[in-house]
Amino acid sequence: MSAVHPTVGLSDHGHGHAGHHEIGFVGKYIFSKDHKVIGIQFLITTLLMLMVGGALALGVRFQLAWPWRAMPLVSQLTGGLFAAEGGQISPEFYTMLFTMHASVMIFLVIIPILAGAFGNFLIPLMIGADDMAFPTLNMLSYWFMWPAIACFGMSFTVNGLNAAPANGWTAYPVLSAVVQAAPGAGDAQTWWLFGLTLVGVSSMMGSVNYMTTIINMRAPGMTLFRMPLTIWSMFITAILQAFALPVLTAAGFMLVAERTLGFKFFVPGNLLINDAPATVGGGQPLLWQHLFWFYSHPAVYIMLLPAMGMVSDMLAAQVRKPIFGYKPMVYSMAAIAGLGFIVWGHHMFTSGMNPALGMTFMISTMMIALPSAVKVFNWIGTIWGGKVQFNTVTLNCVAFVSMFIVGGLSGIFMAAVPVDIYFHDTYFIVAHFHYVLFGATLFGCFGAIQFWYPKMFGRMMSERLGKLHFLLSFIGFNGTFFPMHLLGIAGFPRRYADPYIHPYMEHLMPINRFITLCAILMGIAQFILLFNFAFSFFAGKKAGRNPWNANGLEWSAPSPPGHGNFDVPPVCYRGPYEYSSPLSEGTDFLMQTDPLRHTGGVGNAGDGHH
Amino acid sequence: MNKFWPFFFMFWPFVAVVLFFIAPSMGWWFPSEAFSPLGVQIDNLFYLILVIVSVTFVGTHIGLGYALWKGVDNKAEKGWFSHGSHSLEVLWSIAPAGILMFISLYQLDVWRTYRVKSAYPKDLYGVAEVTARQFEWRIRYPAPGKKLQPTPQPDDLYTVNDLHVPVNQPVLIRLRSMDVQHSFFVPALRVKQDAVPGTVIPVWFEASKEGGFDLTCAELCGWGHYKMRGRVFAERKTEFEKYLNTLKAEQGFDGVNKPSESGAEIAKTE
Amino acid sequence: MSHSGTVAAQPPVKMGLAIPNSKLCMWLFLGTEIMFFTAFIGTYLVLRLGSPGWPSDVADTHINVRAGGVNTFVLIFSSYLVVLAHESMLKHQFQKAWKLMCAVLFFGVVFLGIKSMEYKGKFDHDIVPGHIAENDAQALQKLVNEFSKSRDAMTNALITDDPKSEKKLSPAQKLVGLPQLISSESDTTKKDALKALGELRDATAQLKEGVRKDTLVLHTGTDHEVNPDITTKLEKFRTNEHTARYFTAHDPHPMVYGNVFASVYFLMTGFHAIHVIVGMILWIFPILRGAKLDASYTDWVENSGLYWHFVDLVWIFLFPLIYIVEFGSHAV
Amino acid sequence: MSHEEHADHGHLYRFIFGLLCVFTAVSWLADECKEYIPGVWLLPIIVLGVAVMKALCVLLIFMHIKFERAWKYVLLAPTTILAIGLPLALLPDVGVHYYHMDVPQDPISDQAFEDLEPTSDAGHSSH
Repeated sequence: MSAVHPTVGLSDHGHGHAGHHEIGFVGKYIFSKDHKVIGIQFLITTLLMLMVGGALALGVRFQLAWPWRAMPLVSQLTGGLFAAEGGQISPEFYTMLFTMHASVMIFLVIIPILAGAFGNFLIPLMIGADDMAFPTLNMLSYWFMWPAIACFGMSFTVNGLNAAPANGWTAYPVLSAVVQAAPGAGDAQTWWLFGLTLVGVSSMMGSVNYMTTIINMRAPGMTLFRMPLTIWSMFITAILQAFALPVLTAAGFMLVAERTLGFKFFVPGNLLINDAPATVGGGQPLLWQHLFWFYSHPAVYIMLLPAMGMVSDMLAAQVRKPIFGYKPMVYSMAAIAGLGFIVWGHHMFTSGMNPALGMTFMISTMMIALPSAVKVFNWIGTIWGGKVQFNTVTLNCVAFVSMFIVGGLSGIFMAAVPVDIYFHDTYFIVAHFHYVLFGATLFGCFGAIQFWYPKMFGRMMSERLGKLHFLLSFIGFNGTFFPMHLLGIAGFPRRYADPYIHPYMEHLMPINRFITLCAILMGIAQFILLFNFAFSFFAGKKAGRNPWNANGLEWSAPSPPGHGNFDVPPVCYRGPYEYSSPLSEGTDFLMQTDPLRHTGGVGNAGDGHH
Repeated sequence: MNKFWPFFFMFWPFVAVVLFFIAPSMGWWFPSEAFSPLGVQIDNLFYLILVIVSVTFVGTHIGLGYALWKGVDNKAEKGWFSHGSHSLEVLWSIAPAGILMFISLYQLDVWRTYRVKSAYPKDLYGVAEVTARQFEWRIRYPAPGKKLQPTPQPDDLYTVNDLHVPVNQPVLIRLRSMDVQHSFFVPALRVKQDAVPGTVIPVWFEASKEGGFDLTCAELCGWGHYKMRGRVFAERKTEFEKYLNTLKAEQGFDGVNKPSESGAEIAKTE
Repeated sequence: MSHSGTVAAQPPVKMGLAIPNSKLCMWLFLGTEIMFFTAFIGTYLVLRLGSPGWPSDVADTHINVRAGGVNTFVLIFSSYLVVLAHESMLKHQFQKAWKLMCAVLFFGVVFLGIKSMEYKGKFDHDIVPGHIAENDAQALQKLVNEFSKSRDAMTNALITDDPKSEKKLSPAQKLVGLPQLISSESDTTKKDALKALGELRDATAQLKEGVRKDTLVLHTGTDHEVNPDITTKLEKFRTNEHTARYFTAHDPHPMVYGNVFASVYFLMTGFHAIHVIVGMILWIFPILRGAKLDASYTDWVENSGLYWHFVDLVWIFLFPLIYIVEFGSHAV
Repeated sequence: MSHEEHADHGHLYRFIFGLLCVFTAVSWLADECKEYIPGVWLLPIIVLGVAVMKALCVLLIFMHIKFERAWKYVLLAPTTILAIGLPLALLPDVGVHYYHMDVPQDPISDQAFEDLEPTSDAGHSSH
């Protein structure tokens, strides 16, 4: 064992690199405590959930394109199980569809794929640790996902198959607090809240673990400013999660107590809702909105920052250049996180909030566009003058940047409060956040799957299939979501089962049909990804340790890394982005573990070698 | 073939811009021009931001596309070894900050007029109380010649989904909700305000054109959210008063006695 | 790994902080816990400030400041013991530490005991979220409901269904035959009980009628005391040996914003109590080691101690906020 | 993991424990004579001030924050800011009301509730 063993005396668990004790199949692949296996478990689970969420979205899209028409195929297959008589989507079911689409996508796909899958897989490998600080906690954080999934599943079935939470993923009281307000949502809404809590517990265990690992388990030489941006982003995400999530959990408990035990927090007195007795109590609906968005706005950055970090890493490797402005990138992520805590009110500009509060939130919201802009310019700066290799990874990364620009810029309309008065809760918002969450985050994830797949399984994914998947997804995606901006400008509100009963929206039917067709194309394209994922596992080209000639510590480990990750305990000598360095001869990269040419490490903005 | 992908990434922003240019003529634009002075200001602000955003969008994409275009072609042995530039970072921090600050300050006034009670127009006319419920708008007018009172009066007039207001007159509605949250949205007037249970929110607007405008709900309020369809009619004062009198004649009619013209007498007979 | 001489400086062996992972993790976890309780306490503060009325009279709320004060002392003392226990662990006086931890566990139980006595007081007065009448009309309606419920319970207990008959009779149907039953009953105790039931039925009917016709008032006189008609009825059925067992009506006691008050009270103290229980579970592990307690548990004791102090910390804020603070009567 | 720097604080701990008891007694006393405390805000300020002092004692000494290194600031500063900031941000919407609350519990405030009455009948001339 080397004198510079990275975790001597630090890791709470005892196993060293020598003498792997035998672990059975269940311990190795099911209830595994190995961060890599847990990461891959997360990845596969979230990809499956992605398909579920996508199917729910297609249900929504079908109704908007062909309202009250029986769904072809689906209605026959399920025997009208999930819909009203005659196989068409009932308005109740429509509300449930979009509620569950959002819930699944946010809580079971985006958040776990970033933090759970890539966070788990990459953090120890990239900082040179042999595992997470608390492997058992890590395993639990994965296995708490399943009760959450079960709760979400329960919410779909507990009141019969045609019932589910129908209050939107934001679950605004009074609608969500009084059982009679949303028929069919009865117990389903309560189960949904339990699911939310469990996802929260899972994320919380993950985030505390990530923070501890990143702070305390770095390899020798891995100073804070030598950490890859992925690690920075995961770290900042974990902070966001740790401090914002408990508030939502608390609010969730309050809503559950209100629904089931007669507590009063959000429902004011004397409301007459359907057949319910008049409400008593003096709760306030705005309280939930504040508590909810206190988490859910930072959550937007939880759903974005890790992708930003991963794209930075992939982009630098693919254009063979150091990242442009490493420290500004770190600081802007920190700024996004910091500002992210004080902008939640922009979801509530029309909610009847205090106008002075609205002004405050508007200014902070405008200001959060600034670090985002800095990041975009830095990515373009990174590409500038590089040697660009157009493989699937690059394509997805460039798509990330491009889509993020659109999502970020359309956000400015909503940040301007007067304009938001008109755009609030229209399809403009829908377009905006899909550009950020799908356009940016998911394309980033697609790239990351392609990029780190060889490290996960020791084989490359198919380039041909990857490019095809990218092309179809990209076209389908833009065809789906770009026209939604126009719908929003036309005043097309969200969450309408049949907008066309309003005369001013009648003429928007064709545009909706086009959107739905594009969405179907996008949905089909995802099967290519799944196929590629599975197919390459068996038939992909064997990958060596460092197929991308990248610098990070993870590429010095075997592919796939064994238990304990590194066969040679890594020592970090420089920053992760020393591509095309004049110091490297014969190659255009300098791995962080390469001791022979000891350089200063990551440069600051301004001290670059021009 | 190498140039395909840079071209691809430059092509779609071009499509996007073209789409935005042709959209108004295709009808994929605002449902109508804004028929309210404040709405016009909102639209102007929208167009201002649209211009700023479009320039940024096109500019960044040209930059991105150009960098890719050159990057594919890069014949150099190695990429440009640069860790960044301090002056560039400062430049592209300050420039957007200035633009964003400008937008934020520029719009404050509209927001203030729209929502800050002390900045409301002085000659507001309290036209009606609008109470949202699943899934309709209940409207309570004061009797002709009377002022709108916070609590229901015996001679109040009621309609559903049908709000009449005088044109060219800033009017105020008292917005409330009987059950869950709703949102009062009149696209043509660019008015949107949530109806929060337990709160009475005064909303003012001014219609600058006669006619009927769609009133929709913009906050999820249950399964029938989509069908909360109402109409706002802006009409000349005389017609508006005629409308109120008609309502009074209908609703004051007890089957035997037609109500007299003065609202005070109704109160007496009851 | 080859470390050639050209490498100028060997990187430091230990990156990160000079504290164990477990302690770091505990502190980070406590950070999340702070936010968790912030949400609750913040909710309480703003709901209270934002409500035009708030029950703060002890006669209404049955808040017992003595119990709260004693509990504060109990937690502070247990916190002190925790500190001593950790100190003993560091000094390798494991048996002393063991005893101290047992004492901590004991004080945890004491805390929960006092807490549950307070809860019982709340339940006895029906200060339970969702049960509290907020104005006179609701209070009277609640009174009628409780009278009816007691009457039905007593009816079902005294008049059993005919075992031969298939059909189940409702309490109202059973009461129809009450006069015959009284006259035919030979057992005097049973007879008295049935008579008492009849009185209860009549009282319930009277109250119901009063509420329906809006003639029953909750408060009478200039000093605003509860209608003597109601208090005598309550007193009568509570003291009557036959009805007392079934009679569950509470003194009518409208409390403006009482439901929100009870909600935040149970929410905050309830989640605090759950944390106390979790803390006690943490202490059980080293205690179970008994004589075998050794230095390997030092970190455990320190981390559990941090958690315990945090629980104490929360209570330090809950005590004045719940038991003492009054923001004055800003009702009108 | 050196515990030397806080090797023996038995004396200090005893002192802090005594201090905490005294503080508890002060808040209890404040409650006992709350009739004599003038103003609406003085009592909350006293008891919450005492609570903050007690919390500081526990945090600094019992939880060893006083003896920890600089990481304590990194951890506690943002937490404290958020913990204070959240209720403050809730205050303008939930703690005070910019618009009028409909208060069925309290008929008196219900009557006094509209300060934004339509100010004039301008433009409405049916007389």
